[in-house]
Amino acid sequence: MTDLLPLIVAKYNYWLYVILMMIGLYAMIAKNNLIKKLVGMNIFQTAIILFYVSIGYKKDATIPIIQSAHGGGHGAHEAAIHAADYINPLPHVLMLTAIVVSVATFGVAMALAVRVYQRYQTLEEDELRMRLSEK
Amino acid sequence: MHWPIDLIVLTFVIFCAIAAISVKDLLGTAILFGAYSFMMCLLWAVMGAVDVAFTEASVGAGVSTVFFVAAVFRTSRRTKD
Amino acid sequence: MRVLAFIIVCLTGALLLYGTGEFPDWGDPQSPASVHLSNVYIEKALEQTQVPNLVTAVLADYRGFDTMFETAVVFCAGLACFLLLRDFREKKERYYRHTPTGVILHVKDSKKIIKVGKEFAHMDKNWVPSDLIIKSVCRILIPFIQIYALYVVAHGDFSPGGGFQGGVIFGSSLILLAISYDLKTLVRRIKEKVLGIWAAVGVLIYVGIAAICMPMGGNFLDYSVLAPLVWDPHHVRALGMLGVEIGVGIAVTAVMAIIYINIVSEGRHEEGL
Amino acid sequence: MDNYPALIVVAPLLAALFAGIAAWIEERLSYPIAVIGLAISTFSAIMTLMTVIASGTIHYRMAGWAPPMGIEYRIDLLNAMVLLLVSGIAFLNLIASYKSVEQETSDRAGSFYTIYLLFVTGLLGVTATGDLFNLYVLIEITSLTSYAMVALGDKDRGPLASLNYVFIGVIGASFYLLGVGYLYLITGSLNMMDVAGILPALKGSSTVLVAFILCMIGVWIKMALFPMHVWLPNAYSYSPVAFARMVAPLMTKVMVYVMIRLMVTVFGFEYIFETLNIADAVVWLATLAILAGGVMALAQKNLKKMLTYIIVCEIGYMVGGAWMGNQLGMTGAILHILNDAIMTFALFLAVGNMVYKLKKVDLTDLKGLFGKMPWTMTGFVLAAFSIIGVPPTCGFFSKWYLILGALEKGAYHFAAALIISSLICAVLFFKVFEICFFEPMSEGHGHGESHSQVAIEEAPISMLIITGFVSLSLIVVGLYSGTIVNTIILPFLK
Repeated sequence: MTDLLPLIVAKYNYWLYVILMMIGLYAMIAKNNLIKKLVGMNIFQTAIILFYVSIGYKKDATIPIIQSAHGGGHGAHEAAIHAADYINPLPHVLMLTAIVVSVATFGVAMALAVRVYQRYQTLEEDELRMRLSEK
Repeated sequence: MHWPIDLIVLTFVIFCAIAAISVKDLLGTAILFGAYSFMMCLLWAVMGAVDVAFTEASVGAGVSTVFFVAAVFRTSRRTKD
Repeated sequence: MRVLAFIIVCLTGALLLYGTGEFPDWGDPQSPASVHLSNVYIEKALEQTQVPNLVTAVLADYRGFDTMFETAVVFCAGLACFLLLRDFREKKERYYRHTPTGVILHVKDSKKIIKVGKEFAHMDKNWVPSDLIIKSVCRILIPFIQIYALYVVAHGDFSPGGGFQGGVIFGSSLILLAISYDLKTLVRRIKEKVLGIWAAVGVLIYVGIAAICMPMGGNFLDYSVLAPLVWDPHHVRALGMLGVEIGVGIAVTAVMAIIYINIVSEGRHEEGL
Repeated sequence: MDNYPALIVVAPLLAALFAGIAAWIEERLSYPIAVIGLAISTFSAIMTLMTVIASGTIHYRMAGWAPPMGIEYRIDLLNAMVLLLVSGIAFLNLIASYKSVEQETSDRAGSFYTIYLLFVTGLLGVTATGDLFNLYVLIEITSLTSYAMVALGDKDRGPLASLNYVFIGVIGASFYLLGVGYLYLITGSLNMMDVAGILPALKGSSTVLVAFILCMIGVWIKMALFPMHVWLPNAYSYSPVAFARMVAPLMTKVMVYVMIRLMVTVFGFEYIFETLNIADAVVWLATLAILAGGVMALAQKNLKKMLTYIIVCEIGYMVGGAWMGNQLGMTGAILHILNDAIMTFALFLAVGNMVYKLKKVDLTDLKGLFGKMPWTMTGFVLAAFSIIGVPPTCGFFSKWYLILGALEKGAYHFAAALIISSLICAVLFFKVFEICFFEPMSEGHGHGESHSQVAIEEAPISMLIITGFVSLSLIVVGLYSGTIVNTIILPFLK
């Protein structure tokens, strides 16, 4: 038990991100309803974001905002900044971009879903397939 | 010592994700999805990614859910799976 | 399909888990990701950019080029929603409400248009009496939400937040207006044309600030050459970032409103949630 | 002016924004703005290519930060060539498409040009960038624009095809992003050259292996390699003609470029072909793609759909060539990026002219087309010869290199597939020629006289000039392919 706990703590995030991704991917492939697929898509994307944020985490470090300079004086940053005190900001930046991209895709996909519904009056894939083969 | 919070919230996130894709009412899915996003946001705040958490709170739990509800309003609530 | 999906998912999961085997531990300060680049950012960013929020510094300066395209993605999404859904045809059926009596008129002929004024008012098909409490609470809340959004944009250099978050919050205040009153209130106050132009102008502010650097003698996005143009040359990079964030905020606000209005009204801009 | 590398990408972006504003104020202004933007971009691409040939790789630092910290444009010979290809084709297509945009999307022409320019910006950025994450953002721009366009073209079936495209596109992009995440985790860097410098020390790491597989799967989905190709035929045949003419030649080629860039610059040949043993499997996959693409093309009744399956087939050529693991195969693959882009463009230009006049291009609609549109059909025949691989046209030379590469490696199945697919293409195109040439419009009088009697109804002159220009360039590029190989491809591979 004493050996197991550190291992779980060390890798738990990475394992769970894999599980979340699997849930999202499964929903995207297997679900019948297009909106459900979109939910799956979003879960898939957030799982990736979770992965990146987990990379950035550092033990015993604080959020990446330099405290001594708060208020922005000219001489405020004379105090030395230790890299070990702050969490890695780069993955956060990347993920801000990824979140924006995912919401943009989500919006467009929703608009498409509305269009599909206008045309076929359904969002279930099997019913859509039936409508398509009717013609 | 953040890891206990991290573990608990992560487990909740998984529950929310599974619930969101298995509920048979799309409006319910919308709400569960919002809850999922909010849990994620909490998790990232715990991990120190404040900017990402802020964005997720406003985007994932906020605007995305609104788009979702709007789309459900214009399509249908019912679903077979 | 489900079996196939299950197999694909399991294969992907196995592949990803296999990859995690040699990961450094979670939160390990000595992992390559936390050592190679990030230390340079953490130690140098404040000195080089005068911005204490490292995320903003990296977002809008070191990797500002990414953020520019991220804004372009948002603009693109707004445009895509507009192109996909916007329907300029007038609706055939209309509903009017006679204000003094509360009688509802259903006009099926599109040519007969009743003048909307003191006597008659437009009405949605699935109309519900508006709730006084919700209306008044939202009316009080919306200005504060908007001020908060402006604060988030302006204070992005020092605290979490920035153009994108601020823009989303401002956009949601507009959406809240549409939800608590009705869509027509929003559309009447902010014309579609204004939203469309704002979305482009917001991105243009970003690209413009970045492009001005080229004739000034620097590389693209190199704010430091803008020093002669600003009042505080010492903080030129921080000011450049602020300008850029304002652009992002404007673009995002407009795009969020465009997407919402188009989805909820199926592109007719008449009635919706 | 050292800013040409940035201008290539920024000029279309700025033009897109101005066109977007103009769309609301004075819609007629959008088109000239778009033309100016792409003209600047093409000019900068030519200048960049000349500089690179004269003085070697250009490093352009965005925001002035040194590479691993900031984003860097690293333009070498391969980049510069593909950049010129992309901006040139986009520019020519824009000139050719004024009339067809007016016909198809007249009420939203301004927004159409905006989306068009954003798409070009995305492709150019993907090609120019030297940063792994920046690549992802730009891939997303190209994807979002093409989702919108696919839904816009065919009002009926477009939205559903586009939604399916969204799902597959997001999976592809996310796999790529995940691969970049694994790379970042193990190396701590995002710059391609920096990562390439760190990777050799981590040769046996399972994380690097997974990163490589994820990136490759992502890129393969985006380029529609055979089992992942399902989105492409619908997506391309439903989008508006003016857009399809650009997306069909460019999107997949740029993704092939990304694959080659990842293989050559980031992971390195040594890692891929010596540490990993998957090259044979990938060559087999490419062989399958070629055969499957050919067979599916044979089954199509619509000209546009048929051509999209030929694209699937061509992707097999390039992937196979790149994974051959020798210089000849790689040369063939890179040369084929150039050639295939030009010949697909020529084909789609001709098809665009037909659509402009005929509205539908099922094979049965093409009867007697030689008489009706002689110039368009001449261009079509030239392009078809090039796809089949008839000697003076450029298609022949890249196939030649690909077959030589396959023989050197001993991948006889790939060489056989190349030859079989050439035969299939020959059969396909001669079937089309037969319909166009020998079958008269209505009640004809045999083949000889019919085309002198049918009134000539050609597409507008602007479209014809571009068609003629591109078709002629097929032969010119073919004749100069030795020069291209010697000045661009071989120095790049060294």
